[in-house]
Amino acid sequence: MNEKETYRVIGTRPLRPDGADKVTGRALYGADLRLPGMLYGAVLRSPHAHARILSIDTSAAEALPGVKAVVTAADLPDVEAKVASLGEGSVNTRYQSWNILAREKALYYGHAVAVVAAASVHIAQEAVKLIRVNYEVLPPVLDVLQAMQADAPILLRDLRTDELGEKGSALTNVAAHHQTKKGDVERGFQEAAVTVEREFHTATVHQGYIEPQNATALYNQDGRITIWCSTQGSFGVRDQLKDILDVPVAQIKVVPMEIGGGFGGKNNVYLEPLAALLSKKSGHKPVRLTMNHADVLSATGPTSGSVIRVKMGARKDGRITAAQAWLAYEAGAFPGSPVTSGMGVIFGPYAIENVLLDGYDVVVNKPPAAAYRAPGGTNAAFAAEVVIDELAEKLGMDPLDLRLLNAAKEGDRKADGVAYGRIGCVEVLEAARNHPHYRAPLPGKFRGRGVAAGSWGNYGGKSSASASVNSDGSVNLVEGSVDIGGSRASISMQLAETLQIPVESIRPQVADTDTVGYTEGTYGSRTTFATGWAVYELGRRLIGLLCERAAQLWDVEPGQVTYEGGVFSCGGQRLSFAELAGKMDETGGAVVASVSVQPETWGPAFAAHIVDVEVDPETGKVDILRYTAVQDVGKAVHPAYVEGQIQGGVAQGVGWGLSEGYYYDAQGRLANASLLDYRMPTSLDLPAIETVIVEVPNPGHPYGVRGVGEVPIVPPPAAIANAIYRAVGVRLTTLPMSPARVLEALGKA
Amino acid sequence: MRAFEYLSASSVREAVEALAARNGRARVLAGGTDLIVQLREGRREVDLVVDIKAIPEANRLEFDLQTGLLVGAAVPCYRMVGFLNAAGIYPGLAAAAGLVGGTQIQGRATLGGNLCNASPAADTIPALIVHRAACLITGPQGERELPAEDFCTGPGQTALQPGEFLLALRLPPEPEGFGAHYVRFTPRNEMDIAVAGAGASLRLAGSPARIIEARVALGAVAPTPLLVREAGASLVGKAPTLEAFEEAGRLAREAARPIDDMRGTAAQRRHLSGVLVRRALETAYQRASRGGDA
Amino acid sequence: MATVWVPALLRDLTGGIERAQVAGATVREVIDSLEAQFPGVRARLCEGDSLRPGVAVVVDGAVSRQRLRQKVKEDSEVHFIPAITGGAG
Amino acid sequence: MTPGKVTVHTRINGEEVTFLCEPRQSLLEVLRMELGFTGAKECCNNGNCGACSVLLDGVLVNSCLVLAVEAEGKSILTVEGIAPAEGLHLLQQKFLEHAALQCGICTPGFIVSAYALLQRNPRPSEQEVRRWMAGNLCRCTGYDKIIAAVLDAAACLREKASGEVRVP
Repeated sequence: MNEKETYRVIGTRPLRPDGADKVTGRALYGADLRLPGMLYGAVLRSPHAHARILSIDTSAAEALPGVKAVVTAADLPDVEAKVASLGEGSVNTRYQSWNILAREKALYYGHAVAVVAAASVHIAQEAVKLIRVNYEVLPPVLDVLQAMQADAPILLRDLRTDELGEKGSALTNVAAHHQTKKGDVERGFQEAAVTVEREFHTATVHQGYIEPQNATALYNQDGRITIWCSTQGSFGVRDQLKDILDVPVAQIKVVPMEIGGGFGGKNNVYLEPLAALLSKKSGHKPVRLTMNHADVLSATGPTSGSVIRVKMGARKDGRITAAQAWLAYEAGAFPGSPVTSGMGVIFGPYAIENVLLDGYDVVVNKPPAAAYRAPGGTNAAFAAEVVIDELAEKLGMDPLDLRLLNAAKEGDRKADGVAYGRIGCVEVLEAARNHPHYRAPLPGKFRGRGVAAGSWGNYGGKSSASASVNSDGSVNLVEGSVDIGGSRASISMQLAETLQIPVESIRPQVADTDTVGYTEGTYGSRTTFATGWAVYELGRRLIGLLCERAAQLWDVEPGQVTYEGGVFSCGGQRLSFAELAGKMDETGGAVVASVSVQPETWGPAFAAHIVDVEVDPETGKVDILRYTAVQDVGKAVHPAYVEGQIQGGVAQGVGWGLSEGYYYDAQGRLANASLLDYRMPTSLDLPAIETVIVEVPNPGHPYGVRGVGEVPIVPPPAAIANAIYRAVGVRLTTLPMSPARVLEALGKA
Repeated sequence: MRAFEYLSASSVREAVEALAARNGRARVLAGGTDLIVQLREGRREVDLVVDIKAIPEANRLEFDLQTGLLVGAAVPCYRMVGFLNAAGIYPGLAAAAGLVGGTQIQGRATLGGNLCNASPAADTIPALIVHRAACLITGPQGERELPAEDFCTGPGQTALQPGEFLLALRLPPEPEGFGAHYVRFTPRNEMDIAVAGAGASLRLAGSPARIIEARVALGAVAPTPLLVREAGASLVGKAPTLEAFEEAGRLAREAARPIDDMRGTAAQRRHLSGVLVRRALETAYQRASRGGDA
Repeated sequence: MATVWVPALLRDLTGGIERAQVAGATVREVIDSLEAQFPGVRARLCEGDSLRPGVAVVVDGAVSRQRLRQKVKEDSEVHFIPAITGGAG
Repeated sequence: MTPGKVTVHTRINGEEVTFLCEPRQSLLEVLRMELGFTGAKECCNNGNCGACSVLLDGVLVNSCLVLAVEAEGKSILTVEGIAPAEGLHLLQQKFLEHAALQCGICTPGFIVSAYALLQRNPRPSEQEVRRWMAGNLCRCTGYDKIIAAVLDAAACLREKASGEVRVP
């Protein structure tokens, strides 16, 4: 489709339309909202990782002056009955309901048990302390390998292993076994001159958005529910509420406030149903619930810790003959880890004839895994890319040359057999190999350079948008995609490009669920791709309508009017976009359009990262000296925000690689549930992050867009591990590669 | 947060009386960077918070060549660090105090608060110990002084008696040939709590130089900051060599009683104790051989 | 006839066959044809009258949102792969 | 026992403001919930993220770690007070030009923090900016563009102040 080679707006760097509000503090995030008569809530959370709830006594809390309502699982609709009538497809709703408030069992430290609404947040917090819960404490299961053992304590009373529709007979913590098989790995390994086999462990990590979850609800007397919240997808919130509260969709309106980061962690609801129930129970008062970071870390997110075994073999010439992986991912308390995504990523950048992947989705006593930027991909790439580095070493090959030799190209088949379309894997690896960073000398002791590649499939999904033309030629755009990282800009730019008008003429607005058509959340690197596509269609429709208006004015057929360079013309008649907009009154009134799209032709993204590290062999500390991230983005709509996405992904990947990780004590209590001890990188922990944008347009998008946000988090831990090896000669196979682990690997402690 | 009363005391007497009257249910507020968090998280419950920032004696920040340094308990870190750096004095203490939190925390946190919070990992306490700092305590029975190494009695526990509070810290002048330093290890470069920390001071005399006095203190490897007397003693009489520093480090490693927790492992902390003591001594030695910290 | 790539976990039903040529103008018809050749396949891929929630169908490289109603051409390639997930819920 | 509310007199962004609060209320809570200054963000609420940064008598602090009663007689500058009467402050402008924000929740804290830095040190090095800002967490940007925006703003402010010519 990419008939346009040069763009007027796409590829430029305009100021974001919501910028002034955000730098002056005026932008309204969920916790900034104040409604008349608003009550404040507090949540009682389980101090135990695994415990049966024998009784809950809320009477003392209810008696505290200022307390307006107390809600427990008994106030949630009985989804059990619904599940029975609908079959297994609704199983997620049941688990989600159980996650909102613990019902029979508390399944992780921090699992919500009861919630209070009161006149002030301080009273609500005092009331929570007055709730008496009688627990029967059970042994926790915190380790994925332990959870898989036959004699492990069982978390869920009905879980049997699913193997593509076939259910196991025994109760288990292994929710599912997935398998992908291509060719014959045994034969492949026989052909190999060199094989490498290693086991990797990765910690549970959190998305780490700075704004905690918050939700305000008004359950009106007429049964209408309005929710103001911090979410990546307002329609997703509506869908979840409909199921959990068992109310009709038409009764729910979700207003997405500005969102202070999500990274996948703000798709699932946690507080929204509680705020709604409290509002109903407190006499239809608006109720606000907010988390602090202890709650965020112990009861939202995280993404799966994992154990991954990888074996790869290659011929002397570097051709990889076989690759095998065994992946076990923690799902948290309920099934649903991103293990299948990990299986998609693990050998994604390579064309390999013989592949065997086994993936296991395993429940443990931790919060249920939520999506996190390329979910499951970082774990998988850490394992595979370290093994490839070792293969390169054993073969005596440059690690990027080895990757290039095996790089996937259009037509190559992934492990699941599906063939790649036009992809930029080779272009990315070549750009990395040719980058000055890769060639630069790295003098000094205990320093090393590592590289790693990564892939991510991206996504499309449903997007809607509507627009109305103003008489001055500006255009009001209403979209349903929550703006987390500047998507108002990238969406407006695509509409401006299509309409051939300045981007400043577009007035974007993110609308609530009553105002715009169904739009999936801002996740999966889909927004610039799919909502961008929606506004491309929207722009074409507006142009069509305006051609009709011009035809009216000029008394010609609409088909005779052309639109070029921002000017409508026919014969000698010419009107600019703004001029024609000024004549709407005489030609039939307002010009408005709405579209909805559901594109399926998203394009995968590839990245290659180069990192220089210095290791202090006495303390085990790893410092990042220089970082370069190369990535195919299809087409960079707003290059500054593309760079920002890449830099942000790298920063999270560095944290995952070096310092982040859940630390549970033996009883299963999360000991580092604060931003002090859950160590995300500060400005002093990161160097400048150089980005190299490669543009291999996605033929499946009108402007060649792929998706940017996810793949940059995939390579960093592997690249750092490979750099550490070059620096001090030890292979780190456990994340995070904390100073203690580096010291241990060096035999120092 | 549970409700409490607030008093901004304007005199030592007013503070002492208010604290004594609440019989252990009152707590001093200086910078608040620990206390407010503890109150909010319900880890500490009080009926009264006594703010000492308006007490003139708690705000003193004075240096005298004869009597040394006096730092009021309410002096925020940024102010003290700026004062020390501008005057070029007590660089070892400045190094430690400058590590307490990021810029925002530096604007509020105090030396006195760091001491009274009695965290085993507090950065300033090992530095105070190796500087032979004295804690000036005031209370219903009047004033008393206590060596910094005796102030903390357990995690969050101090030698303060009911009604008493820490008014100021006094550091003796840095004698000729004296140098001190504090180093810590944290995985992040800022905004982190010491996995292990080490303070060291030594005094050189003679030619060729010999160590005539030395102190070594550890943080985050025991229930309280630890003065490792044997490590200091091992240095006295020796030439300031790497071997001597490493031997002191080895003794410190043996004295450490670390645990595994979310911030680090026991093995790592034990190992770091030795490394950090050596590093602290190396810098202390450089300072000493330049003719003292001043 | 469309080419179906048999998922690894269903190859016990196909006697190890990895690819099957089957007739059908939609994914639903393709599954019917597969069922005729390899009884038991439908019960593994479908739940009631729809594809299992955890299964994605890829036709000619694109993950289909029409699922069972997706049109299939004579020379189409059909894959049943695990649905990509980000996390629970 | 519920202690009564206390009257507190302050100057906020140059205006005299008197408010009533409970001793247990933080300055952040009062600014946001009682006085409508929601530019200071409540995120970690225990001093570890910097999103609630304000200047208290010119000193950069986390307002979540200040009791509102402590503000008696003090002057407070919040992000709402940074911009001049017309237009944006150069720091704010540079944050936009450099795309130094994504979700924007940490941005007010960073702007206040950077403002305090440039008042003290108009010519900070990259490392000095990184160190000063280490108490402000950002999860979106990797800090790269934030640091660039602050350095650029510093250079422009110097240029404006002295007619100094920028050396690239």
